[in-house]
Amino acid sequence: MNEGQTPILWCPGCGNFAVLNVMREVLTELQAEGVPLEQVVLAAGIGQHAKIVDYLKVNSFYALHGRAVAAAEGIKLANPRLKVIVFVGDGDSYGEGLEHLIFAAKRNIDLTVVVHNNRVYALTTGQYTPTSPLGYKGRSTPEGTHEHPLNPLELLLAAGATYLARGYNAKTEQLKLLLKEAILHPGFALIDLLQVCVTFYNQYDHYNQRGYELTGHNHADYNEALSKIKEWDYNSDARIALGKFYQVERPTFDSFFRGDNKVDREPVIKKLFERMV
Amino acid sequence: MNEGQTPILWCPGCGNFAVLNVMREVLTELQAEGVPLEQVVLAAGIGQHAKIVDYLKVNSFYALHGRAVAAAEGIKLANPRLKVIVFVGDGDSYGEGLEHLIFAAKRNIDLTVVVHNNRVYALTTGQYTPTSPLGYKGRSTPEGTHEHPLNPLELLLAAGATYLARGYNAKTEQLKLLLKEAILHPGFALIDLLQVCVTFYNQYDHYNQRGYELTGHNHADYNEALSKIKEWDYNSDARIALGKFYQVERPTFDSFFRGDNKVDREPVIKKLFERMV
Amino acid sequence: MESLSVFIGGRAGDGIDQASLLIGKLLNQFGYYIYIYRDYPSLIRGGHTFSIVRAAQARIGAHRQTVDVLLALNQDCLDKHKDKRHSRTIVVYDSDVVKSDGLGIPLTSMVKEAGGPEIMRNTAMLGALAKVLGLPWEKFEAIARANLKKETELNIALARKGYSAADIFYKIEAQNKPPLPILTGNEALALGLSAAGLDAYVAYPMTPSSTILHFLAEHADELKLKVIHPESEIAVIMMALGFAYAGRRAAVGTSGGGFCLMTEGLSFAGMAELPVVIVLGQRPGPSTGLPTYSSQTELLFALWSGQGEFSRLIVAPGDAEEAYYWSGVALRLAWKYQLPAIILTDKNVAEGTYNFDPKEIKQLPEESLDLWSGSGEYLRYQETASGVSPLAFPGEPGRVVKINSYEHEENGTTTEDRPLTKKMQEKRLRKGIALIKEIEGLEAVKVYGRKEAKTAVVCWGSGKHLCVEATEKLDVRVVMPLVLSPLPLVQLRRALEGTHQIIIVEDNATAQLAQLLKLGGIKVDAVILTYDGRPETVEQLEEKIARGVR
Amino acid sequence: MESLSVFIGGRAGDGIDQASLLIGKLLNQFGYYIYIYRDYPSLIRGGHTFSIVRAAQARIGAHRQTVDVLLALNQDCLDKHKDKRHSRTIVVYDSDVVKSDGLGIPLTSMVKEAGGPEIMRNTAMLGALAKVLGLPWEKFEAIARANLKKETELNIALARKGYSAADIFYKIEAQNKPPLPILTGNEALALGLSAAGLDAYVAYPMTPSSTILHFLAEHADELKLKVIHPESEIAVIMMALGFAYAGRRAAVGTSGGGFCLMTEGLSFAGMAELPVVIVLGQRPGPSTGLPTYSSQTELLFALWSGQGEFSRLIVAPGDAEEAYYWSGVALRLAWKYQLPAIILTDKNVAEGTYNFDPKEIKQLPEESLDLWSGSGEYLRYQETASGVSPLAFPGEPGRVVKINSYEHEENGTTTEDRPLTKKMQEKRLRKGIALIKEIEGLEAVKVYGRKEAKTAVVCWGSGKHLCVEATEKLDVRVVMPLVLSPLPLVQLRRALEGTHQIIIVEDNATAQLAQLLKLGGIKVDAVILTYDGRPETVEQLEEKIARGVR
Ligand SMILES: Cc1ncc(C[n+]2csc(CCOP(=O)(O)OP(=O)(O)O)c2C)c(N)n1
Ligand SMILES: Cc1ncc(C[n+]2csc(CCOP(=O)(O)OP(=O)(O)O)c2C)c(N)n1
Ligand code: SF4
Ligand code: SF4
Ligand SMILES: [Mg+2]
Ligand SMILES: [Mg+2]
Repeated sequence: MNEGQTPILWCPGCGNFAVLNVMREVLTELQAEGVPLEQVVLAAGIGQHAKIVDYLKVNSFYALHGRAVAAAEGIKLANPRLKVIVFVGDGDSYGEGLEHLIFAAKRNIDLTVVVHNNRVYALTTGQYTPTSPLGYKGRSTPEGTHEHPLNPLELLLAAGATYLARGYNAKTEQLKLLLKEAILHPGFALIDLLQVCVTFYNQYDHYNQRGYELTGHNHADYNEALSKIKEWDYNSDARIALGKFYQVERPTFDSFFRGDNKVDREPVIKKLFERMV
Repeated sequence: MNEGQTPILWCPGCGNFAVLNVMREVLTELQAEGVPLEQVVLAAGIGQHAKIVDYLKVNSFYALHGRAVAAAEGIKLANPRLKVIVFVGDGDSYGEGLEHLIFAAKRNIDLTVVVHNNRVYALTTGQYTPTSPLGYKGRSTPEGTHEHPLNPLELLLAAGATYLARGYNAKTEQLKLLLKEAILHPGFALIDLLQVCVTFYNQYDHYNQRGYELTGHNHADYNEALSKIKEWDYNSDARIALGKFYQVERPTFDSFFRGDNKVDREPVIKKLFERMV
Repeated sequence: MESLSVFIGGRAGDGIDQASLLIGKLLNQFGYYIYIYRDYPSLIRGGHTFSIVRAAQARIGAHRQTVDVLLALNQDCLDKHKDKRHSRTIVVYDSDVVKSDGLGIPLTSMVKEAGGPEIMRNTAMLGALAKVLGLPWEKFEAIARANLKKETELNIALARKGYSAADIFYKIEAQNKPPLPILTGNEALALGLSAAGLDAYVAYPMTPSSTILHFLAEHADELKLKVIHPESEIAVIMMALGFAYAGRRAAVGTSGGGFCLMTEGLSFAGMAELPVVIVLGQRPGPSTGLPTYSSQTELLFALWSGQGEFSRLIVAPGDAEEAYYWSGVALRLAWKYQLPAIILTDKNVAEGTYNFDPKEIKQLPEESLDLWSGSGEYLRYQETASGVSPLAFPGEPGRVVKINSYEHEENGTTTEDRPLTKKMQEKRLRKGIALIKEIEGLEAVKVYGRKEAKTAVVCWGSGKHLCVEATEKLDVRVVMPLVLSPLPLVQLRRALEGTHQIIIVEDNATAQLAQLLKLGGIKVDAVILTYDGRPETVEQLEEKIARGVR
Repeated sequence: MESLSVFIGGRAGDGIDQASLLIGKLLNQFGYYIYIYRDYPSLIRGGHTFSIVRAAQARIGAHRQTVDVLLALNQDCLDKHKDKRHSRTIVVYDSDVVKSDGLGIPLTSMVKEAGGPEIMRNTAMLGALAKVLGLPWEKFEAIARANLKKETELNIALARKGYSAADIFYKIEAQNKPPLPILTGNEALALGLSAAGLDAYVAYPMTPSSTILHFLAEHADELKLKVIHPESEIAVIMMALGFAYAGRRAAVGTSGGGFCLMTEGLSFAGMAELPVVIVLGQRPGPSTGLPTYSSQTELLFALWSGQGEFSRLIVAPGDAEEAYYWSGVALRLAWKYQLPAIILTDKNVAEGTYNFDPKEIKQLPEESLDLWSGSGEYLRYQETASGVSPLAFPGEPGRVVKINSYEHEENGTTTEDRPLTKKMQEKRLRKGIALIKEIEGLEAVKVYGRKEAKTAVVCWGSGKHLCVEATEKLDVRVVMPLVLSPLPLVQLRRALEGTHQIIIVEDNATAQLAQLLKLGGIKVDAVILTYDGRPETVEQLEEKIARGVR
């Protein structure tokens, strides 16, 4: 699935490499399990995260900063047989394009959104994002921010997402399972992926210390999901749960738009004209 | 405070009349209590709700559809002494401009946002909005929507709002109290105001039957607030709590930007130039 | 009768809109061409609103200074429209609430007696109109029944009362022409897109384009269309581009403010070569402006919006018939050349109501997508002589379809290479050259009036009918470009051949079409501009043009 | 030496940027004018990046075909830049990783031995350069110490090693001029805004304007500025307009994609008459395009963006000095005329580094707000002869300040009235007329080269220095408009008086300035266009112009 020729342009040590590798495996496995690769479409925002689509020889839609989710919705509605996986950044989709994310969750449209949450605008050299901690010093906030981070999972739970998980690029086995599960989930699935940016916000030590695998958790229970999601608010020094927080099934928005437009329009339009006389 | 000359252009029976009247009283009382009227700024989106600023002879910023909150933030940051009250619509600010609302809440900037939630795009003739119930038949969804409504209060609680309440235009005494409280709250305050649109979505009977006043509620408790907020999801036939759900204090964003820019720039710039040699 | 104008006015919420359509349908039965102008404020109830329904033997799309019948549901109709009366104008009014000369009928009491809602005043008024126009009751009743689907009996009874209370003033004679479908510019546009193969319509409501959304949503099932109303115009354009990528034809519709929000997506469409049709309905700005009135202020904005340089198609129909045909052309060519197409309407065309004969509509250009052959590696941005790369869509084996908002290689992966950047930029612009040729092969410029006249009046959009009628008595030809980008200069020059004077007429303050012609090397001698949101009357414009002609 | 060019290249992350600035500062000490061009890809580490530092006795802002010293931290510097070497170019390279002729120094091992991080290779390289240029060690050390604030001793030690390992090839002589501040176009722009009275800078990062945000955030405290980075460009422009309403001067900065999202706010500013300064940094598009390269593709977009018609000021500086002055002018005039001003930069100006003498900067136009007198009812949109209404801000007693995106009465309340619509539209456009007069009173068009020549090369933005230098040997004058809207036609015509030929040079594919001149009635004879993101060299352009001159 690798283009081969395309040089990979991430910093050495960047968490995105792991994401790319895991994604390759996931696609290979899905293919083996009967998801034809040609029915997979990768969409991406703009940022370091987005480069992943250049490195995978799979259908792709390299969109705009913040707008990949809306485009992905169009793709899915156009052809509901496609599996649409969206790689976005935290600046990209928790910031610039947050609204699209919330509405995609509200609609429960069948998409998989993978947020490379490195908690910085990496490609534009390390400014704070909606998930940077209070006081984060980036180039637009050299004295530290005055804003608490958002908890994106809490927000998306409130918005109506039907699958929510948190992954970590250093836990590749778990990440693989989560990705597969999210892709196969019929509805809006989002993985908040702690993807470490070694250059601007190296949190490896912190995540390694605080991260723990979520076990024995009833992910069908809204309240339990919420309480686990709220355990860490992207600011405090709390434990960081990794795994699936929530999964339920609800009718998907795209399921109401199945079926392709195969009607001879001419007689229909003729009839409409007649009614207008 | 009324322009007098300006004819009021709402339908007879519209809930907005009550909002206008209550707002007049609130401003009069606030003035009596020492909030100088000239330090009040009203901002508004575009929609039926927004016309209120034409009918009040108070400083006003009649903005764009969906964008009043962001403008209001600018006004507040520019001059933190101003009391900025923002009148927005549900299409306007839970739809087009939802992102600004969430970020304003995240920042806990000291604004009062009054959402005239009539659950339709009234000015553009009654299409569904983010809070219209599932199956709502408007002119863009004649067969009924396929989307669950958002619960805006749940979303804003997750986003970090420090004051959240629900009002109803038919309960004017309560509304007055809530408005005053919200305006005096130091931080981001939002009132989801059930404002009935008699023309496109007349819910008077429903709200009169289901609405009840929130009493004995611990509004400082996040979980209690959440559970009351979730009681009605803008879709089900549940009881509809009216009153204050949540109020806490946190540092406001604008408090970090107090003080006006009174420095002689010339010597500073000269020094900077020298450092650049 | 040669032609007839009926004015009906009241407050918003009085049902003026429906009533005027019914009047149109009535006159339509007699084989006239119909044009209805609607004037309404940006509110739901109250204020003052009116329509002028005109019937004529020739195609029309403008209104004249005076009307023959003035139906007044409130006093404003008389106070604000004194200048619309000629010496024989019949005023029919609700004598319960209006003071006037003419034919007073106590509509309010009639309706109250019958136990109907106030809005039914207009049915009673229509009954009166039928009598005024000398229609036999049976004829009127048939049409009214076909169109008043709710509370039909009560409505008919009230119309009958109105009919009985009125007198005959005119005598309508049937023309030798069957009745035609009667529809707004927006409805025609929606049908034209549908006929050309639209798969999806995505929009956020905004006057004057909302009724496309309403109309297509209403008929989505019959037409097998996907109609989607998302959270914002940004989502709208991005969804539409997602549709295009997946091989499904999408259109979107908005007005200036929403279009602003789409410009980033528009530029993306240019780079990614994703076809999309954008209906841009013009209304007076800047900003929110006058939402329910008309302007022609977005021509240059439409032309240069979006960062970077890329080709686009801009068409501007002048009535419903042209809206039908040219929206089809826009969709077809957007796909053929894989670029964005903008249908520039103005409120007068978008919400004006016209009738036309569907059989007379020109054939659309052939559906002629350059589809990928299926052999070799698929290159979404393959270099070709025309700049158009063979199309393929994701979902089928044997191809990987990659589109990209960054500069890219032929296969769609990102590049920053210097020569490739140049090559790709030239590839994209080359499509514009091919598009010009295509456009010059269509009837992209129309000429009306005295084709040999030395003075040409050049106009666009809703200006067409107004100019054609205003120059009927003048030694003037009217030239109307239907395509504004790429500008069909060959046809324009041909249309202007032999003129000594060019006068531009448009609804804006900066003479945008004049500027465009100047860029095309066409010298403009004078401009006649209006920018108050309302169309001029035929007579007003006639006078201005007559004064200007050398 | 007349002039000297030093190339330094490596991978992104090798610190090329910092190193080249230090080279610039070094040469600056000798009284040269400095220009640094930075070429880097859109990534953080890896890829290939380089800078060219040029020192000359005249003002410069372009680079020539060849360099005198080529500092190679990786092999690409040699493989990709063969054409940058002349017969006496000294190549200094890290002999541990690069194969070349010239002066090889084992930088990697040096750094490893000293226990420094790899990025310190460039300090050692700088030491070597100092020797190559014949600088006394002490002189170099002083400057290095002043600029290398972290790990100074280790850095100095490594530089010393590099110094010792190299030989003297050139001899820099001090010019008779003090060293000048050295800064990027963006930094100069930021200071110019600050000097003119900026209160707030609001921005969302986007190349090539992000460094304005970074610079002003860094100095917010000293300058007493409010610097805010909100959730999106839409929020950015709306916040800035909120600031303006409250009487505080705000500017925003972005590039094409972000500007698209601001166009709705721009149009709002036009309607509401709220002043705002928008820095629009150009880079190749369409869409995401080539984020870190340069273009001049947004001129016509900037000119017509936003629905409706309203006046705007557009200035386009050609180097840091002009960025400083004209951004100040933009802010002052935006406020004086209560309209949006756009500072159109291109990546080459925005991120190019220059030195200039602050004392030589022209005086800004006087601060001359037309403030409300305080008597009577305050009318935010009062009719006046110039179109400019007296300003007042909310917060003080005795006034009610209402602004509105709808068409409005003088007091700011909504109207849909027909004559008022016309009147207000004319009022707003009248400000544009007053603005033209103001602009014609400034030096809005510059002329360089042989002022009597029959051929004029007309350029804008970063084209200025390139054209001036490329035409040094030609019988050509260079004309550069600094204001692009309203176009200073009087000055332009004067500047072009007596020419027989006009050649336009710009960084785009559709000759946008040429189109603008055409609209102004100025006939363009030829265009020289580049659109691959990189600036041409002086020699390349010289050849093209020479070929074109008649
Ligand atoms: C509308 C718009 N605004 C700004 C930018 C500039 N931009 C490109 S990438 C980026 C930040 C990316 O941050 P994030 O989404 O977190 O991705 P990361 O690089 O961290 O993976 C920005 C601001 C843009 N391309 N488009
Ligand atoms: C960018 C933009 N899109 C669309 C519109 C058209 N528009 C005006 S008001 C409105 C709906 C208003 O609905 P809501 O905010 O709920 O206000 P209400 O009229 O119900 O009070 C819309 C879509 C606009 N003015 N601007
Ligand atoms: S800057 Fe950060 S996110 Fe980007 S490639 Fe480097 S480590 Fe990864
Ligand atoms: S349409 Fe609805 S919201 Fe608007 S004025 Fe009428 S009742 Fe009120
Ligand atoms: Mg990030
Ligand atoms: Mg509403």
